[in-house]
Amino acid sequence: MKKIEFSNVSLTYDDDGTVYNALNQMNFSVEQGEFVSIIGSSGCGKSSTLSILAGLREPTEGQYLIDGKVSHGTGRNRGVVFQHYSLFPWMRADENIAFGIKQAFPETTDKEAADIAKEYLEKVGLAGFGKKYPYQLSGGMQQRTAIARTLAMQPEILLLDEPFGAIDARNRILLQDLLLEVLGKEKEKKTIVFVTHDVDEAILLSDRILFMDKKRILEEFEVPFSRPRKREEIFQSRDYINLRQSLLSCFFSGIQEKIGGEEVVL
Amino acid sequence: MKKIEFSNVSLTYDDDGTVYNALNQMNFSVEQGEFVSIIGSSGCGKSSTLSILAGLREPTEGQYLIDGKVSHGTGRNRGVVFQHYSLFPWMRADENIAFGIKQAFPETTDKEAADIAKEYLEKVGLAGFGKKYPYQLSGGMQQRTAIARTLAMQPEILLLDEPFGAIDARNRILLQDLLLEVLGKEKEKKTIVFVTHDVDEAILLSDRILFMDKKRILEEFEVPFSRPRKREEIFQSRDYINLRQSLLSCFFSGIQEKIGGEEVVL
Amino acid sequence: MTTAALEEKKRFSFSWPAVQWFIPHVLFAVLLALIFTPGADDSTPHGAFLAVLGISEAALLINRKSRALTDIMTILYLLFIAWEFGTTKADSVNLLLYPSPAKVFAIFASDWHKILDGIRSSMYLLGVGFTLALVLGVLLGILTGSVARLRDSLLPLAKVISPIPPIIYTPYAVAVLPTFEIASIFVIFSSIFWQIYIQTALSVSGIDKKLLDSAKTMNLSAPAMFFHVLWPYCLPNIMKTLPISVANAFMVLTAAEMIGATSGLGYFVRYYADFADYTRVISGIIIIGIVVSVLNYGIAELERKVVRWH
Amino acid sequence: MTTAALEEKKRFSFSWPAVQWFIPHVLFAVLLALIFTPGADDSTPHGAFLAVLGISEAALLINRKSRALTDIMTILYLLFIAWEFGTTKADSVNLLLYPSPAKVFAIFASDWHKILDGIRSSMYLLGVGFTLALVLGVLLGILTGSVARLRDSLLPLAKVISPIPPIIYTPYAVAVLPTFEIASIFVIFSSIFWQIYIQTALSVSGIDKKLLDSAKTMNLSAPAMFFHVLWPYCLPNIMKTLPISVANAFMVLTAAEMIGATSGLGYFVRYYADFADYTRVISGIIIIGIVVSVLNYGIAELERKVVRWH
Amino acid sequence: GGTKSASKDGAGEPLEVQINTNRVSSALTVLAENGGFNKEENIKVNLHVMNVAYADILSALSSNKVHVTTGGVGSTAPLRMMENGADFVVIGGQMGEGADIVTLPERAKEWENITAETVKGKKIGVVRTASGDIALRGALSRMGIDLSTIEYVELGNEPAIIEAIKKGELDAGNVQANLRDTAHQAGLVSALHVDKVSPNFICCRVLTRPETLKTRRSDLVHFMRAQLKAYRYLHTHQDEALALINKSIEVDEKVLRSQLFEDEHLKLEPDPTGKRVEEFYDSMKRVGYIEGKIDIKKQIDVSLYREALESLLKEEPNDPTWLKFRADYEKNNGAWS
Ligand SMILES: Nc1ncnc2c1ncn2[C@@H]1O[C@H](COP(=O)(O)OP(=O)(O)OP(=O)(O)O)[C@@H](O)[C@H]1O
Ligand SMILES: Nc1ncnc2c1ncn2[C@@H]1O[C@H](COP(=O)(O)OP(=O)(O)OP(=O)(O)O)[C@@H](O)[C@H]1O
Ligand SMILES: [Mg+2]
Ligand SMILES: [Mg+2]
Repeated sequence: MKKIEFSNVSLTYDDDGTVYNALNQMNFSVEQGEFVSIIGSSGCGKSSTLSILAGLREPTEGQYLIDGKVSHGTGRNRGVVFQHYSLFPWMRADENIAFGIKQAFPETTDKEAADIAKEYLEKVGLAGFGKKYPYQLSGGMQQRTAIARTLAMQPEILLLDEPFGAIDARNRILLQDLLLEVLGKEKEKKTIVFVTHDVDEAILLSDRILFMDKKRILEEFEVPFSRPRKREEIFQSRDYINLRQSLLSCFFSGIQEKIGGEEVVL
Repeated sequence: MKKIEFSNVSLTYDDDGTVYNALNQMNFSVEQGEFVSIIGSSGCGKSSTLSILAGLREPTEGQYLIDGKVSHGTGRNRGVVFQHYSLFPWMRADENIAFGIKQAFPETTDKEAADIAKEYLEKVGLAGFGKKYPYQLSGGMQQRTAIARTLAMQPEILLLDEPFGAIDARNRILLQDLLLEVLGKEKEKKTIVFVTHDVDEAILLSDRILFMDKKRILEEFEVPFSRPRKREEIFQSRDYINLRQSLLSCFFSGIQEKIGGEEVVL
Repeated sequence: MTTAALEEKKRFSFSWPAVQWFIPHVLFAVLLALIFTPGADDSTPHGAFLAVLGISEAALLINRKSRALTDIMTILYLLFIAWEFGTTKADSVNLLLYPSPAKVFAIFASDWHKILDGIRSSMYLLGVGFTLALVLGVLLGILTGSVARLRDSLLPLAKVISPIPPIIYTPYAVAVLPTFEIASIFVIFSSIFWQIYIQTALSVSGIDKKLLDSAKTMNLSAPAMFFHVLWPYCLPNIMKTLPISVANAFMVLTAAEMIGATSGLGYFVRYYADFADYTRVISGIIIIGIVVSVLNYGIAELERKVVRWH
Repeated sequence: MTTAALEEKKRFSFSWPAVQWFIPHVLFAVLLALIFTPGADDSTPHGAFLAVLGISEAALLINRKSRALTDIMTILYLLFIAWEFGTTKADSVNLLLYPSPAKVFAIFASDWHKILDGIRSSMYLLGVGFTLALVLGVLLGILTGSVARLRDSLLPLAKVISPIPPIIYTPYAVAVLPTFEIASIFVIFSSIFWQIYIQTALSVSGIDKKLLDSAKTMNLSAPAMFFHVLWPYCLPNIMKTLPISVANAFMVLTAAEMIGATSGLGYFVRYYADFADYTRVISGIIIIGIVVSVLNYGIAELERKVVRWH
Repeated sequence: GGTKSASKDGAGEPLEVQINTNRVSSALTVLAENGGFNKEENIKVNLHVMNVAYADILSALSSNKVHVTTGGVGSTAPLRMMENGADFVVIGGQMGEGADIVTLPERAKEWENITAETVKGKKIGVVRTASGDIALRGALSRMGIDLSTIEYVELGNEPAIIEAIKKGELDAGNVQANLRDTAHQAGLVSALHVDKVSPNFICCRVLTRPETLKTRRSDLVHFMRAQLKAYRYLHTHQDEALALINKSIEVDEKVLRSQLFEDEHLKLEPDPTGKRVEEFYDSMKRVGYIEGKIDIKKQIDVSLYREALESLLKEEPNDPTWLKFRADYEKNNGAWS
C-alpha cells in the first residue's frame, strides 16, 4: 500500500466566474518513507498539488488517498512548511513550536511543550534563539524554526513548498544539509513531498523527482545515490551530471516550445 | 582611467546610536564597458556597495570615483535595477518606462517618450504588454520592464542588485539570456556591476567576478569565456567546472569557518 | 469532464442558495401582510412607505444575483417588520420617540422639497469643506510624513488638536471668519482635516525605503517625487479612509448647520430634534443614511476607477 | 580610523544643531520678558502661567537630547508668545473671546479640584465606554471580517449607522437604558464602536491567505484561530487606530456628559461654553489636550509592550 | 403708517439681526420682517438664523457680525458674559415666561402648595441655562427655600427629560413651552407654570452693543417700532400673522397656534422689562451661576423702547395696544421719562 496516491486529480479554480484549470487528471504516488521532489516551472501547478495534499483544497475531480483511504481536509498526519508565513510573527521562536505542539497534542502541559520546543530548537541548530521573534531571525533561521515546529508536531507526512526558495545560495546549502541530517535522526522515516525550482536541490535531497508540466506529472527520475549523501561526492559524479542535464533539458524543452509557439508566459 | 574606482571606502550605519560597520576599507575598480559581478553571502555588504555606487549613501570614509572624478549623490549617468520595487506599481509598464525617459530627458514630448517606451518594451520581448500594471505581470516580466526602463534612460553605468533573485529557475534562464542579448545590441557597451548569489549566473554573465566577504573584496576571478556566449557550451566546458568549484569553495570555506568558530550567522 | 463535474456540483448544492434567495421576498410578503392588518396607527397614509418598499423590492429583483444585496435586504426587511410591528401592533409603545414607518416615510412625500433643498445645501457645504480638507490634509500630510523631523514634532500636536469638538471652536469661527457660511464650512473642514492629515502623514512615513531608493536613483525632481511617487503611494489608503471621513463630516453637519443655515440635512434633523418631532428626525436620519450610502458607493466606484494598480 | 572620521564629522556638523537646541530657550526668555512688560491685563496673577512655563522648561532641560521635544517646545513657545502678545500687548482685542494666558492658567490654580474631579469622572466614563467598544468592536469585527458574507452585508449597514450624531440618539439612550450614567457611557461607546468595528473587519478581511493556510494546516481549533491568529494579527492595526478613537471619544465627551453629569472634562468645557466663559473653556480644552497626550503616550507605550513582533 | 420718521443714521445700511427658528422666541422679529413692518419703518433688516448655540450667537454679536440678537440666547449666557466684562446692552424684549414643571399625572398635586418640605429631595430635570429653571430656582430661593435640598439633574435636551420622568428616574422636569405639548402627549402633565411663582420672568431679550447703540440709534428705534407694530398685528390679525410666522418657523401650524395664541403662560412682547432683567440677574446669583459683581442696571437701556412707544402714541394716541404697553411701562421699567 502506497502512503500517498493521487488518482486522476483535477483542480479548477473558480474566481467569481473566471474558471481556471490548474491540474488535469494528475496521477502519482509516494511510498511510505520516500522522499519525492516535484519540480517544474512557475505556474505549472506544484503548489496546487501540495495544497490538495495538505487538505487546503478539495480536488474538483478525482481523489487522493493517504494510507489507502480517501482523504479530505487537513489532518494531524500531515505537516506543511511554506516558503513564507510559516511562522506566526507574534510568537517567539519557542512559542511558535510550543504552540504547534499544544495544537497537535492538547494534553501536553505548557512546561512539557516548552521543553520539547527547546529540544527541537537545538536539533535545528537554534539553541539560544528561542526568545527571538521571527522578524529578529534571518530567513534561514525562520525556516529552521518552521521545520522544527512541523517536526515537533510529529506528522507522518511532510509537505514542503519551496521551503528554501527565499534563502540565499550559501544558507540554502546549510539548510539542505540540515534537513538531511534532522530527517536522518527521526525515529521513523517520514514520507516527504518537496516542491522546488532548484535542480541541484532536488537531486541532493530526494529519492525520486517528478517533473511537472501541462498540469500533470510529465516525467519521473530516480535519484541513484545512496544515503547518507555527501554533497561534494555527488556533485562530482557522472550520474549527477547526467541527471542534471536531463532535468535541465526538461526545463529547456519547455522553454523552447513556448518561445517557438506564440505563448509567452514568463 | 577606470570607469569606477572604489578607494578605501568604509561605510558605517548609525541607527540611533547602534553603530554597525558594513564596509571596511574596500577597494576595487571596473573598466569602461566591463561586466563585473559581485558575489558573496548574505549580509556581507553587496547591497551597501551598490547603494554607494548608486549615490544613495555617502561613504563614511574613503571615496569612489566615476570617470576619475569623485562622485556624490545620484546621477543620470547611473541606472539601477533592484530585486523588488523597481517599478512604480501605479504606472502601467509603458508609463513606467515613459516616466523614466521624461525624467532623464525632460525635453522629450509625451508622444516621443511613449514611442521610445514601446520600442524598449519590444526589445525586452514585452510588445503588447505595455498597458498592464506591474501587479498584472509576472516577476520576470516586471524585471524585464525595469531593465527596459533603465536602459531607456541611457545611463553609462548599470547597477543591478540581484535583479533575478526572486525569479524562478526557468525564467531566470530566460532573463539571463535576454540581458546578454539586449546589452549586446546597445550602441555603446555599458559598464555593469551585477550583484548575485548565483554562481552559475555570475559565470555566465560577467567578465570578472569579485568575491566579497569580511566587508571587502576577498578574491577576484576572471571569466575566461568569449562573447557572444552559449549557455550549453559553457556549462559543459572544463573551465566552467573549475571556476564553479573555486567559487563554491569560497562559499564553503566561509561556512566551514563560521560553523567551526562560534559565530553562527544564518 | 471537468466542466461536467462542476455542473453537477452546482446542481447538487442548488437547494440551499435557492432558499436563501427567497427569504427576503417571503419577508416582504410578511411585511405587506402586517401593513394591511388593522393596527394602532391607521390614520397615516401608507403610500410613501409602500413606495419605498416597492422600490427596494424592485432593486432586489433587478440585482437578484447579488448575494450581498439579498442579505442586506433580508436584514432591512427584518428591521422593517420589527419596526412596523412594534409601532403599530404592539401595545403601549411610545409613539413620540418611536413613530411608525408609515408616518416616517410619509414625511418623504410631504417634505420632499425641504429634503431636496437640504441635500443640495448640505452637499455644497460638505463639498467645499471636504475638498479643502482633502487637498490641504493630503498636501500637508505628505509633507509632514516624508520629513521625519516634521512628523515627530507636528503629529503629537495634531493628535492633541484633533479631539476638540466643534462646539468649542464655532464661536471663534464665527468671530474670525467673514461669513456664517464660511464658518459652517470651517466646522466641516476641521472635523475631517486632522484625521486625513494624520492618516496621510502616517501612511507616507510608512513607505518602503526601497521604493524611495528606487525613485531616488531615477533622479526625480521634487515635484515628480511628490506627484508621481508619494501621492499615488498614499492614494489607496486615502480612498480607504474616505468613508470614515464622510461619516465624521455628517456627524458634525448638525453642528455646522447651526451657524446661519436655514436648510440642510443637519439643519433639518437638528431643527426637528429641538421640537422633539422625532418622525421628521428619523426621516432625516434615513435620508442621511441614503446619502451616505450613495457617497460611499461613489467612493468605492471612484476607488475602482482611480486605484487600478492592485 | 573609522571612528575618528565619525568623530570629526560630528564635530564639524555640531554648530547648527547646537543653535537649534538653543532656540526654545531663547523663546522662553522672550516670553518671560513679554510677561513682565506692562500690558493690558496686569490684574491677573501670573503665578500659574509662570509655573506652567517653568515646568515645561524643566521638562525640556531634562530631555534636552530629544529633538522632537525641542521642536515641539519651539512651536509651543512661539504660540505662547503670539498668544501673550495678542492678548495683553495688542490693542482692541476681545478679551472675553481671547483671554490672556495668565487668565487661562490661573483657572488651573483656582479650579483645580473641579478639574481633578472632572478628570476622574471622565476617565471613568471613557474607561467603561472605551473598553466595551473595544471588546465588542474587535470581537464582532473579527467575526465579520473573517466571513466574507457577513462582511459584504453588515459593513455597508455599519457605514450608514456610524454617522448618526449623538444628539439624535440621546433621548433613546435615556429612554431605554436604566441610568443616566449608562446612557452617557452608551454615547461614548457608540461614538467609537462603529469605527473600531469597521476597521477591525476591514483589517481581518485583508489578512494574507497564505497566513491563514499556514494556520489551517496546523489544524487549529476555532478558539485558537481566533485568539492566536486573528486577534494578534489585528492587534497592531487596532493599536494604531486607538489614538483616533481616543480623539473621537473626547469629541463626544461634551455630548455624553450632558446627560445628568455633574462633573467631567466634557461637562466642564460644555458648562462654561453654555455661559460663554471662554477663559474656563480654553483652560478645559488645554486640560483635555494634556489628558489626550498622556493617553496617547500610554497607548504608544502599550503598543511598544504589546506589539513586540516588528 | 409711520413712514414719515424714516431713519437716517444707517443711511440705508442694513441692520444684521440674529433670530432663532427652533422655538417661537423670535416670532415678533420674524413677523416684523415677513409682515413688512421693517419696510414700513424704512429700515433694511437681514435676518440670520442661529439656533441654540449661545456662544456662537454672542460671538457673532461681539464680533459685530450681527448688530442685534433676539432669540435662542435666553438671558443666562449674556448676563453671565456681561458679568465677565462683555459690553452688551438689553434694549428690548422678545419672549417671557413659557416654562412648566411637568411630571406624572399622579404626582401633580405635589406642586400645588410649594413649601420647603414639598420640594425637599426632589430630583428635577433641567436644561442648563434655561430661563425657566433659573426663574423657578430664584423664586424658590426668595421664598426662603434652601436650593441645596433639591437635586437638579442637567440633561442635554427636553425629550431626554421627558423620558426620564416617565421612567421614574426623575421626579419632575422643567421644560420650555415649545416642548410642553410633547410632554403632554407623552402622558405628563404641567404641575406648575413657572410664571405662577415668578410672574413675567424674562427669557430672550433684544441685545446690542453700545457702539451700535451710538451709531445706529435711530435704526434701532425704528426696529423697536416695527416690533411693536408686529405685536399689534399678531393680536389683531391672528390667522395672517400665523401664516407669516410659519414661513420662517416651520413647525406644525397647530403647535404654532397653540403657542402663540392659546398659551396663557408664554408672552411675546417687545418691552425690555428692565426690572425683570434685574430680578433675573438676582436669580442667577442665588442659583450660583454668577457672583453678582456688576451693576446690571448699566447694561439695560430702555430708552429706545420708550422713544418708540412714545412716537407711536403720538401717531395713534388711542390705539389700545400702545396704551396697554404705556400702562405696563412703569411696573416693568420704572419712571416714564
Ligand atoms: N486562487 C487561485 N485562483 C485562480 N487561479 C489560481 C489560484 N491559485 C493558483 N492559480 C493558478 O493556478 C496555476 C497553478 O498555480 P500554482 O500556484 O499551483 O503554481 P506553482 O507551480 O506552485 O507555481 P510557482 O512555482 O510560481 O509557485 C497558476 O496558473 C495560477 O495562476
Ligand atoms: N540601514 C541599515 N542600518 C543598519 N544596518 C544595516 C542597514 N542596512 C544594512 N545593514 C547591515 O549591513 C550589513 C550589510 O548589508 P547589505 O544589505 O549590504 O548586505 P548584502 O550583502 O546585500 O546582503 P543580502 O545578500 O542579504 O542582500 C548587514 O549586516 C546588514 O544587517
Ligand atoms: Mg508555488
Ligand atoms: Mg542585498
